[in-house]
Amino acid sequence: MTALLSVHGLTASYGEGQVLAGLDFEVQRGGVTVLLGANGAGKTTTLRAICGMVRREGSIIFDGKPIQNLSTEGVVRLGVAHVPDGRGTFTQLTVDENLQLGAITRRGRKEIEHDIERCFGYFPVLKERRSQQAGTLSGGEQQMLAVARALMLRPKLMLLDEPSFGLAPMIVKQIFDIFRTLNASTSMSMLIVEQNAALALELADHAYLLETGRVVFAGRPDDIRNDPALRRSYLGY
Amino acid sequence: MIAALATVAAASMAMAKGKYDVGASDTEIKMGHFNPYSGPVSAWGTVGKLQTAFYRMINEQGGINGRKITFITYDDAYSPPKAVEQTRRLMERDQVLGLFNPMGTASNLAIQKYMNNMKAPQIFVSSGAVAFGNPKDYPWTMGWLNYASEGRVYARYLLQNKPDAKVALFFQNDDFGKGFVAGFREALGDKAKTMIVGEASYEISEPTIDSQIVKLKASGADVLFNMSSPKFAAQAIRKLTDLNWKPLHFLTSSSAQIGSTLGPAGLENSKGIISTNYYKDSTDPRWKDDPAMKNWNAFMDKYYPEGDKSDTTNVYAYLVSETIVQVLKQAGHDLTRENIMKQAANLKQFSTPLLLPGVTITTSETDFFPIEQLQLIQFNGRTWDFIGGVIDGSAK
Amino acid sequence: MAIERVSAILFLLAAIAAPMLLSGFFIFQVTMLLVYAIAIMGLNLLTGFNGQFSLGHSAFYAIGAYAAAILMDKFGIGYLWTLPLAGLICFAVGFLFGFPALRLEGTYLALATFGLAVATPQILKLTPLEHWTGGVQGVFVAKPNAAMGLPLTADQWLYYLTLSVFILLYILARNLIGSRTGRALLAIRENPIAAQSMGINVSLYKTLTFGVSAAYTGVAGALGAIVIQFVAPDSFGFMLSVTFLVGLVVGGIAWLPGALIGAAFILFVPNFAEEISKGLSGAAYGVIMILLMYVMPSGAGGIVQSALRAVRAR
Amino acid sequence: MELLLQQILSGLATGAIYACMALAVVMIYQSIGHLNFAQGEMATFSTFVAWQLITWGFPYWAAFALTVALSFAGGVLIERVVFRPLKDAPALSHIVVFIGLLAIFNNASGFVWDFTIKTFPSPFGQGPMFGAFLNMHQAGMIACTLGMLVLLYLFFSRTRLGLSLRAAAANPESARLVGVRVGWMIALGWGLASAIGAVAGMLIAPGVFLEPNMMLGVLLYGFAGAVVGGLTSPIGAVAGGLIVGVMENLAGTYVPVVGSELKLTIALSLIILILIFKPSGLFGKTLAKRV
Repeated sequence: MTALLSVHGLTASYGEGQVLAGLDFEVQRGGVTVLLGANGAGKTTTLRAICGMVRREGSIIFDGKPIQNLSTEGVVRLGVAHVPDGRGTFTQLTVDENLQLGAITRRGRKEIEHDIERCFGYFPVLKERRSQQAGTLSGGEQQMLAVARALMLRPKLMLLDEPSFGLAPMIVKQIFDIFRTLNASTSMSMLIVEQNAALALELADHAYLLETGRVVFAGRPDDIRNDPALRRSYLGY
Repeated sequence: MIAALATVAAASMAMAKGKYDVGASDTEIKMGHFNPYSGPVSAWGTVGKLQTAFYRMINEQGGINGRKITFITYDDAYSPPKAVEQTRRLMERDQVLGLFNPMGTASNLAIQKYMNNMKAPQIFVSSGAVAFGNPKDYPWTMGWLNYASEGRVYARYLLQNKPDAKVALFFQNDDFGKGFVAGFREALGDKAKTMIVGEASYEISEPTIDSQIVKLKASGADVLFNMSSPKFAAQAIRKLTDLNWKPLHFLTSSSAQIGSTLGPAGLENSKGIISTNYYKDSTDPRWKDDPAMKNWNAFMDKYYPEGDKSDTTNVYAYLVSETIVQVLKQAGHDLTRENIMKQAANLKQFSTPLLLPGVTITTSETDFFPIEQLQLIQFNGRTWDFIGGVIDGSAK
Repeated sequence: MAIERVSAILFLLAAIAAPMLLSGFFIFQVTMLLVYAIAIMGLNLLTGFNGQFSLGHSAFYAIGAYAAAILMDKFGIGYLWTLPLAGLICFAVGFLFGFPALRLEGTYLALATFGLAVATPQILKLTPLEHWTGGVQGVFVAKPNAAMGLPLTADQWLYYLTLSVFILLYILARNLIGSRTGRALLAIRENPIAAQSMGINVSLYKTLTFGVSAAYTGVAGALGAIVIQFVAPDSFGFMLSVTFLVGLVVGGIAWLPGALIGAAFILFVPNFAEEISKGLSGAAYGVIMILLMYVMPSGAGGIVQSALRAVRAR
Repeated sequence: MELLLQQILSGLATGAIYACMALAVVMIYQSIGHLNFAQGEMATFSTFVAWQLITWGFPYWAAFALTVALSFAGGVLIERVVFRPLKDAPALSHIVVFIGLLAIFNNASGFVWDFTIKTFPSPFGQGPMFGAFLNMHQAGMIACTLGMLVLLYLFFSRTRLGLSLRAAAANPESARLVGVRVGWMIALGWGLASAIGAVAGMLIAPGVFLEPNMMLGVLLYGFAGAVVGGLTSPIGAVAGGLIVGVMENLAGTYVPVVGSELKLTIALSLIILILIFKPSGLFGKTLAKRV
């Protein structure tokens, strides 16, 4: 396996305060990488830095191309879909329009229609609500919509920021099942930031632990499960 | 070179017997002026620009009694506080002799006390408010014309020719409109109550005045007295046509121009409109071959080519400048502020070819409105016809 | 801190000495500058510190000016007394206007205040009120001479009077902002919901700010009427509000001394633009405004504050 | 009764003028979240351009199309050149720039084309119709406004570009995350607003005559109309414009004593009253937000 995304010496800052202090990590082609860490460790900022949503420095190579100087739109157009925290739903637009927007950079009306149907296959509830304003959906439905919208890009890499946040366990399970299906059935890679480490590690093939903007541990999920100290602090048993 | 200097020195020595106040000398007369060059009524800025050109011409022709005119004009943006500032700048920093033809009712009201305290002329104020013709309280302020006089002319015409008229008043809601209304009512006297059946005003910020005309038509009037600026006058004329309402239509002189009002409104629609005037309408074909008009056109081409010849404001401004020059000529070598005022109040049937035949300019110690003679005119679809002779609009 | 104190003292010395060195015309100009500065300071309290947008301050300025003129003209009240009275009247009007304003935000508030600005000259012209307002002709105001036999010209006296009022109002504003109330105002600007949850009575503070802001601008209007000696409805159109807003932004949002810089801008730059070209003075003024925003997008206040920060950081 | 009908119809005609401008206001508000004070002067300038083209001998519709195209390009250019460098400046600074633009365009129109009023041709003719209630131009203008509304509706609801514009307006950050070039969408919004403004100007001018301050008043009413309608909805803008036009006429005709002098004031008070009860306008989207 080769790296789809490799990041070296990534720094990022908001205003005066530096949040990332030189990160190195990779996401393999077809792989699932998870970033773990406490609140404020810089996980969300890492995702935002990849997408050019914060001022960043360092090297970010995606699919063989350096993207550290691209605008957000430019990064997205290369095939990076980002499901941000807060889901980024266009609340005033309908579910259907949200999905259409997901494919706004693509051509081919037929294929897009086909992909929308495919998303409805994953999330049947969205089909029922397709002409409803997205702001009227429940939290879980909005998360499904956010994932579906990201899929509409047919991304090579999906960035997922806390996909389980604030959702009922049933729905979390449903969404993670779909991630697993997607990962297995397509070659799409994922970079997941997740509080629910146990859940994320079940899906991941690589894990990184962040502390105050640095990588403090890198390895396979089993390495964490087998390290008693790490297990206690991140998995809670 | 030295010889030339000597000649100049000799010339100025010869004139050294002159009497002067601040702003005048053997070689120069400094005149102050303001009008809006910026802001929503910057259309009036052409007055200052034309006058600047006019005095350049006078200076090229040798000045007045051997003295060059320095004409300093500022922008007051039609705002009284700015007018006060500019007036003080002119009086205290530029040290002008006085203010000549400063523009705007409110702006001039704001400086009236100051100018009278300074005992400096504020003459031929570009406004029609009655406040500027009050020599008893404000001997240093002189108006130009009086909206009320014109209002009186129409009222007297009605009393004579259509005493049972039902009149609708349409006016701009400011000193301009209300000045006409006041004169009109005053001349109608007791009959005002019964004759005036409808009133509607507008603000200059309104885009259209259709609603007002509709309302006035519903009042059942058979006479419309239209006291609006050219744009709204043109709108009103057109709305009358749309509504098929054909009252006897009086239109104030300030809007009664073929080029800037009647043309845009439609010459056919404007047929029958009665107005007054005192100077020649540069857009009236009647004056196409008139020597005074040709002269004015030549001036515009040579000295003010960027000016708009279809804007009769430029005729007005020329006329006022001519009158100012007459005052300065009359003052001779006594260029004190007092004498300027005295001469301004001593115009005896002064006439220039741009005035309508028979109209003259007269002032006296008690009459501070130079323009009070008006000619009633009626539009025939192509040009203005005179109705009767020149009449006097002053209060009786 | 030291820099601020030194500049305040220097300003005071210069301000006190100014009339001795300057001609009457220039004193008049500086007096008008202080008048506009007070008005801008009022707008700053509302817009800069409390985040409520207003296009209606020409109305409060007008009400203050007319209050002073009518009180002097019809009631024979001394001009000094008209200042606090004008302030009180405007406070009441502003406070009352603040209630409906509470329900509106951003652009909607702008429209409501804008309506106030457009309506005020029309109401002042209203025929039934002509006895008081003088209708379209306006009201004259007598120019006061120096009080207590001070050896000052009328211009100098008005200047010192305006300067004193400015300093007094400046100190009041400064203390207000430094107090708990001031912190509450800022908290409301930043996040009204959070402020509410911190126990701040948002409605009360917002309406009070509206009142205080209107009072400042009203006092400026009254002083303006006394200095100009004349009030007329069309002096107080919507464009005056826009002018204050330009002054506020140029001076710097939420920075009190900026009011002086903003006032200087709206007073002097149009004259400067006129000297560039009579025919294109409006365009020249517009270009200067835009260029200034490139150079200092947060106004003079932004530059001074970052300079101060840089000095302190050393 | 006839007076009432007349005033309502004439209010609708005037309201159509406001509605045209309100549409342009909504366009720009959608893309930048501000009211553009210079909008009216830009529209006036565009209309002068059209007038100039017609005077040079262009056929009406050619001048019309060329003006719309030029205005669109001009709007995009203003965004790219004037506002792009200021994109991080505080909102109030933008307002100063709007005011600067207002002064520049107003002055430029007067400087180039003078102040005397000019007639602007109407493609619909000037004669009266429906008895004397409306003239042909007014009827045509109302029809055109509604037509423009339909076109805008179709553009926003049926095209991908329209969808991108709405997305960029509603949530710029998320729009970037789906690959919408938000910066260009803003420029496009400026272009559209200025093109609609140009159409509005060319529709308005035949009725009110063309002069540099033609839009000064119209823009104020356009703002009012747009705000009544809710600022985000084109349908609201048109409805708002018509409501303001009719309300103002009725106030001027039927409110005793002060009605005629205060018709705008009364109309504005009613608007503020509406806003107090419906703070986001009549057609503004009020959304039940769920977290």
